[in-house]
Amino acid sequence: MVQLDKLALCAVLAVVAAPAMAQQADFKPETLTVKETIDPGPNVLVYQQEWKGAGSIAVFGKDDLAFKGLMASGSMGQMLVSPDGKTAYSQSTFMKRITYGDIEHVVQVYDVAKLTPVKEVSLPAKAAMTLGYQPMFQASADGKFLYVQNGTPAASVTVVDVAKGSVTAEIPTPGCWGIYPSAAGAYKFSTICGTGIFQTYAVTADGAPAGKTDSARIFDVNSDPIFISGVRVGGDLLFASFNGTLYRLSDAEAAVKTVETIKITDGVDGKWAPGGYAMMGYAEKAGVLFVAMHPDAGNGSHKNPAEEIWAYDLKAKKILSRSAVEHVASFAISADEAPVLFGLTEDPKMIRYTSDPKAGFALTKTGEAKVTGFPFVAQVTP
Amino acid sequence: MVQLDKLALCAVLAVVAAPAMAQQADFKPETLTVKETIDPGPNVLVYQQEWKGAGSIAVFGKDDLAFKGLMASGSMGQMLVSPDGKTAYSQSTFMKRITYGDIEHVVQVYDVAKLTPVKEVSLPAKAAMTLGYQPMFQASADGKFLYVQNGTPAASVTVVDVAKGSVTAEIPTPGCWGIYPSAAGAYKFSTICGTGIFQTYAVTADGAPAGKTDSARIFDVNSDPIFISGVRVGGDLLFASFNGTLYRLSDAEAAVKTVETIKITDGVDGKWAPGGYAMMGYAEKAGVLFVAMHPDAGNGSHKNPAEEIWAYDLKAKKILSRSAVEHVASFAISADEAPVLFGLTEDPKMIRYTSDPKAGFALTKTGEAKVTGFPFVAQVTP
Amino acid sequence: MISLLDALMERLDRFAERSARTMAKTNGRRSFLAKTGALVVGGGLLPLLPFDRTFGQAHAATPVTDGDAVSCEYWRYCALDGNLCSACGGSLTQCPPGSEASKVSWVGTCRNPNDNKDYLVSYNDCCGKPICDNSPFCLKSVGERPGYRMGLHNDINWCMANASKGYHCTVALLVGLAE
Amino acid sequence: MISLLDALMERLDRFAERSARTMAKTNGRRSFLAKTGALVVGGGLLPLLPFDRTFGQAHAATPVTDGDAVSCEYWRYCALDGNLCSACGGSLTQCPPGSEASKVSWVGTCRNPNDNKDYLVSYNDCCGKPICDNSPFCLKSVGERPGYRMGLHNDINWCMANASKGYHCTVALLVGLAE
Repeated sequence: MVQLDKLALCAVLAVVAAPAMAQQADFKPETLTVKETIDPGPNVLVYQQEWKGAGSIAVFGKDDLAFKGLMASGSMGQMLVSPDGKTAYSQSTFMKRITYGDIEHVVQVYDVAKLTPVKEVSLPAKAAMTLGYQPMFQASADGKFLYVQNGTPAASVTVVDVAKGSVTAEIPTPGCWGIYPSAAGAYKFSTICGTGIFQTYAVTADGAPAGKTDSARIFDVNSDPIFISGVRVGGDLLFASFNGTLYRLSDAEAAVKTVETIKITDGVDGKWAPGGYAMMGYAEKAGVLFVAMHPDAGNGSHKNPAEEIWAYDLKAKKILSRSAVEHVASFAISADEAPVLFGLTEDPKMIRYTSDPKAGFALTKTGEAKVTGFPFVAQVTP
Repeated sequence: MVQLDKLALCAVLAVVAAPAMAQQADFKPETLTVKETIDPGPNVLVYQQEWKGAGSIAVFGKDDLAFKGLMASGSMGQMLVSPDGKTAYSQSTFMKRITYGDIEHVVQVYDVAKLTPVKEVSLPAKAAMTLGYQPMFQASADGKFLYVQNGTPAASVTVVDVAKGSVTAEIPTPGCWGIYPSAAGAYKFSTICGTGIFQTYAVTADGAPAGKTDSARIFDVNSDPIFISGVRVGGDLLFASFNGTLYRLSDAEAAVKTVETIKITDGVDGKWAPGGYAMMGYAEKAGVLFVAMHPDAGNGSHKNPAEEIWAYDLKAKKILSRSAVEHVASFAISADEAPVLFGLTEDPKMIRYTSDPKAGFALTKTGEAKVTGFPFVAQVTP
Repeated sequence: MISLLDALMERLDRFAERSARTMAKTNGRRSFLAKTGALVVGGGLLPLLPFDRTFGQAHAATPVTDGDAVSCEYWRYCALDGNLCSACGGSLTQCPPGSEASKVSWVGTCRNPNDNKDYLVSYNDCCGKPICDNSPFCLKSVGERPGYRMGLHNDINWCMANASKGYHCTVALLVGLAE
Repeated sequence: MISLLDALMERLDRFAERSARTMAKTNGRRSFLAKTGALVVGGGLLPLLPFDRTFGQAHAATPVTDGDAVSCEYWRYCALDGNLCSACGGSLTQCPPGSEASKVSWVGTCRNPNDNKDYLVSYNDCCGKPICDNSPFCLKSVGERPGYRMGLHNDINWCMANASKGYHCTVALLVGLAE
């Protein structure tokens, strides 16, 4: 044991010791390296939110849930991923003493392949410190601007020019919440207001505010409140209400307009309703909407995790399938013709479900991975 | 519902709204305050270590484990509590981006009654970032100086003058580990060295280094390594070895000397040995040593949590009782004639055990509380 | 009540709009931040919102006789999303020692099963310490609404308007009868 | 070997003692800190200790054929206290992308059940990211010793000598045969 321990200490102190050891026998010491990039292939990124320390973006292989590593973020953060999956962003909070003292709100920009932060942008320390919700942190369709939801509690939106690494504007959006950037055309974003209207804020090419336009009343905030987690359906925006009404809206013009409303629970027994955080996903190729549903809905049940996920045909306006799931609170779906769905539970864990187009897109569990913190936002990348 | 929601919003916006509400009915709105001090009485303080965020010192009532609140600390920290229980200290790490970036090692001084930090001292950023061990962070007997174990990995000790809030010295202690301040007399501390000796470092009244004295060889580092978690027995220091040998040492003179060695497992079947982190506690009034023991000991078992805690009579040199416990990895005991023992498990939770002097100080579980993080250090206060 | 609310909201709006105009006139981002930061903390918004300054001085914690204040099922917690201060060294109406009471809050409407009346409950966060995960984490959302109705929203850190923004735990004060 | 070790330890000691004397001569704590900080990082200790710089360039991860590298029971992990890099985007010998390899490490002696030989295993930490609690946390302590034998100690953050000191996960490299 004496000899072993001496050897061990030598190994620790390295340089000269290593060749000496190699001489001992027909043995080649292994070399320590840092893996340069993650294995290629499509991924699922999950924001693992923490409230007293460093949150992170976890990267899993889409096909096998192989854990590829994580990117460091701060407290009470949000995540955004570029459409090509190559760049990720977090917006989070850093305090001098972690939970008190001087505060910084920071956007971090990451090279996903290298799992490395490549840029930081300091923000006005007003960012909304909420549970993970995609509408809290968005980008313009071309990725030029990032939009950060502020809440002090007065609502406003900070506009960040990513290339310049600087803030171009703080746009007051009093009484409104959530950021829904235009999918095409000029820079603008819409937001949901407490009066039941949407407001649309134009942004110049320099990132300056350029006026706002009110919509007509879109929904009744008292009788049919909507969730802020909307999805894109074609060029339109789609929201669900606590009661299961879908609001399909167009933001193509200056003001948001209602395209149609659909009640997905009509004719279904058991008081089912949508619930959770990111509770909808739209599979564009299939034309199918997935919605996280819970039974016996009532006042206060709107955050109940799903007991079923429904596949809903938006054209035919009918339920294609209802799949029992493990208490999914948020989910993300892939863009495949047979979409793959990644559900986040409050345990917390991530569950992978494949869908079968021939069986009304019914879901089958095909994997499970451990996640940490409060994971409410996920995104699938190509 | 409309009316209710309006009311609610008013309440949030306060000032003018509050009196208006009070007029509504025979109802007195409650007032929000901050409790000024914790409820009086003896406590148990637990350091809840975190490795990616804010650790904390949790305060529980000694008698009922009532949770009295916590004090904020940083990452990878240590705790120290003054003998009167009125002042607590933590030494921990803060980084600009929590897990990377500019680093600060900081001592925080807390008013326990107010659960509030009252002072900070910046340290050389060399402090040992270890699991919780009391010998990593100690104070002189009179509380004037704090001693912080450094490891870069070179070992040294930072001396802090608490009243001045400043560092007075960094004393190199190459090859040695753990800080054992003198219990009385001049300022000095001893430390355990990898050669099996102890070194004793004198410190001037100004906190400057004043020379060191080597002991003779105290233990064989290869055949009978000792744990660093020692306890005071009378004026002496007592350590246990991985094999169950007790080393009673005197640090009264310039150099540490062996007083006696005792093998507590002689004549006991089952290969029992001490194990864990803070695995000993000495009840001065009773003259009884409590030791966390696990069976089937062997190479690598020395951190196994306890399956039994033995009460050992140091004078009579015999086992008074063996109590089965729930996997206790560290514990602290009270100074009572019938000591109360607080065990920390790796679940993690804290378990309260009372001892019965009439039954050889056998332990009975009398409570349980949730703790968080990595809790390896606890202290009972008057 | 409605006119009061409108007046407050209008003042809030005007404040936010004025900030935006101020920004347009400044040269650099930093000077803008410094200026509006000072406005918000010093002169603009906060004097409208401080619960803790409104109701006055300290008093003993409300004794709880109508349920179990350290259980998520306690009636006052019908819209509480967070850790219970009542099990974290505070009480239903007291932040734990060493923490800061939030200056703003969300409000729930909960039915007291003992008198079958609906009460307005202000859920203030206590701030400036690590999240108190020694105490139970509760999630109830009766009457809760998304952030477009901020005063009814419980997914946000209500320490947002305090100097120290770390979320510690949540209290539940009765502030009105919902008749 | 012993004389090598002695020489290295002596140099370590001399370095530490010189630092202490330097300190005694400076006026303020800050100037002392700045000076010795620079010494440690720039010129004194680290060039002795860098595993990652010693052994050269990157290569593919060691394929694992002798056990399950993502299980705590894998033979190489006999003295590993931490989260497995092999289940965190790295491998047995690679830190995950975006992390830093620790410049110093502790060493265990583990028996390979396939050839019944004892190997020296260097447990390097990977640094600068949050602890990887997506991967298994393992605690084995064969041959582990307290910090008075630092090179055999596994209760300490071995990112201690790196610029970024956040502990992320641990690798297990074979660095010698223990004959």
